[in-house]
Amino acid sequence: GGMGGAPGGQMDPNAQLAAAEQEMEMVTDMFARLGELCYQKCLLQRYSDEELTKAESVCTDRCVAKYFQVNREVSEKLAKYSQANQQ
Amino acid sequence: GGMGGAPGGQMDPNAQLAAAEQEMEMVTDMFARLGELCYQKCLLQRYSDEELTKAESVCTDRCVAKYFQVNREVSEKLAKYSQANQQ
Amino acid sequence: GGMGGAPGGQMDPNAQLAAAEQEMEMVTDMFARLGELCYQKCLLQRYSDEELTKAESVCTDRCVAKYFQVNREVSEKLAKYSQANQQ
Amino acid sequence: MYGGGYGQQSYFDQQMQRMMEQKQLKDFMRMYSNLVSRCFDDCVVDFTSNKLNDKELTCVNRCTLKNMKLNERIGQRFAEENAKLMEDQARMGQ
Amino acid sequence: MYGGGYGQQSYFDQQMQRMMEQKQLKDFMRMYSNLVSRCFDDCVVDFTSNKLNDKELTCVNRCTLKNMKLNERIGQRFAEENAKLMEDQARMGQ
Amino acid sequence: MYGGGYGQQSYFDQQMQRMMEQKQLKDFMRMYSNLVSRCFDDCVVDFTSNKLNDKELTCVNRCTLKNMKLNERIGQRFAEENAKLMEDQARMGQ
Repeated sequence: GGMGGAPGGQMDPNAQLAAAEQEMEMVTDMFARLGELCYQKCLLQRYSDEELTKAESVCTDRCVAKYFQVNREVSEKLAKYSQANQQ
Repeated sequence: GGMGGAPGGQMDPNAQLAAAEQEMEMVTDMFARLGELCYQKCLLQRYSDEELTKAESVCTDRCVAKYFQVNREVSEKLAKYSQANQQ
Repeated sequence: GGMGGAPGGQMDPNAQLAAAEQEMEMVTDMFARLGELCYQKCLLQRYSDEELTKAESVCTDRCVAKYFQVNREVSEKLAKYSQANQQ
Repeated sequence: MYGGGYGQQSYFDQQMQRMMEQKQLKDFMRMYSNLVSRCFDDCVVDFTSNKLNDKELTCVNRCTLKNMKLNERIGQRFAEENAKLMEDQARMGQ
Repeated sequence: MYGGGYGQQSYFDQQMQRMMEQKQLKDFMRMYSNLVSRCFDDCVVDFTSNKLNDKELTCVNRCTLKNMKLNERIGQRFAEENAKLMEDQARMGQ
Repeated sequence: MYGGGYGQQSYFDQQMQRMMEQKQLKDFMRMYSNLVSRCFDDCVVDFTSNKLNDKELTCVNRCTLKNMKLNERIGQRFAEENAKLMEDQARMGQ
């Protein structure tokens, strides 16, 4: 489940462990990229203050929501593209 | 062989495996960097279309060719530099 | 010790090995980031010459010194912040 | 469990837990290194001295706190969105 | 190998294959994450709403396809150049 | 070796040494890849040909040497600052 989506099923424990590791790796990698992107899109890198402004907070929420939408769009488009190219 | 160039020879299987992994890691890392560089150098990040233009395609071919040339130049220069500094 | 600062103590050898690896990873990661930052802050990316100019050398020394100071500031601020948020 | 005993972890669970702990440590270190690089990059602009000046110090401190708050906010939203995603996938029987 | 028979893989080959599979999965994931980040960065510019608007959606779709084609083209050229490089190295007896 | 004795490495030391060697190789490769990317990015600007021109070649050579010197200088300062840091930590009994 989640963003990674490694398939489950009857695997030996070592492969299961490797798959779980892979999936966690994927999620934390996405999280790190998201952090960088929303920092660039939403933070005024001036630091006149130590608090997030209201505008920055709202921007951050939308940034995360839109990132997940982009993730879904890319994933669907990629699946179609791969299918088309295998036939 | 290839871009990595880990030395072969009589190694125990585990070391051989580690060397093969290292070499593959090197090649895919180079590939990822190349992808980023040619995207920045050749793609007009506007997406008025889903096709690579003729100009973008040609630029990409040259980008890859030149990257390999830079790779060779740096590698030779570095070898000379290391030799000079060891004497 | 050093920049990483993984705690020592009575650990089994495998955990000790993993901790040592983690710490080295931290130090080399910091070193790589420092290299990128001081390159951006101090090098005129023009290459009219193959030598570091006097100005670039001095800038580099200060860049490293200031990076370590930032490291210490962030580390202290983060410790206080975590403490405050746990109470 | 017969002969097995309560609270005993299987080899799999032990490995899983060990992996999770190493992952958390690694993630924390990545977050920390990012923070140092970001605040250095955003705040340090004067290379006429080898000591941080007052303006840079203030900037670094605000940068640390503000980015920690940013990370936390992103973390909360990320967890929410990820939970929604897993729900959707479960509903579609995937 | 005595009694060993056809199609049996040595321990080394098994490990090698396992490594290759994990590598491929990892490479695919990296490519995928790069694609998402790139298309987000290039296409999402409006933060007055929490839904992608039509312009952004179109951009993301084109971005995905165009960058897949770019990756494939780079992959082909990379393979060709790498083959040439290995030939050269073999010729020089290295 | 008879009686156990001098010069024998424990399993731990062996593993430690192996790890250090792999780390050094990995670090060298990272440095090398960074150098190639940096000099490509800074020097290659003409895509009307598939061969490096003289200006680009000169630039790449200078870039390689200059960045090697930069890396070495950073390495020296880094080692000094890291030593100071460890001293401070030792003095504070941490």
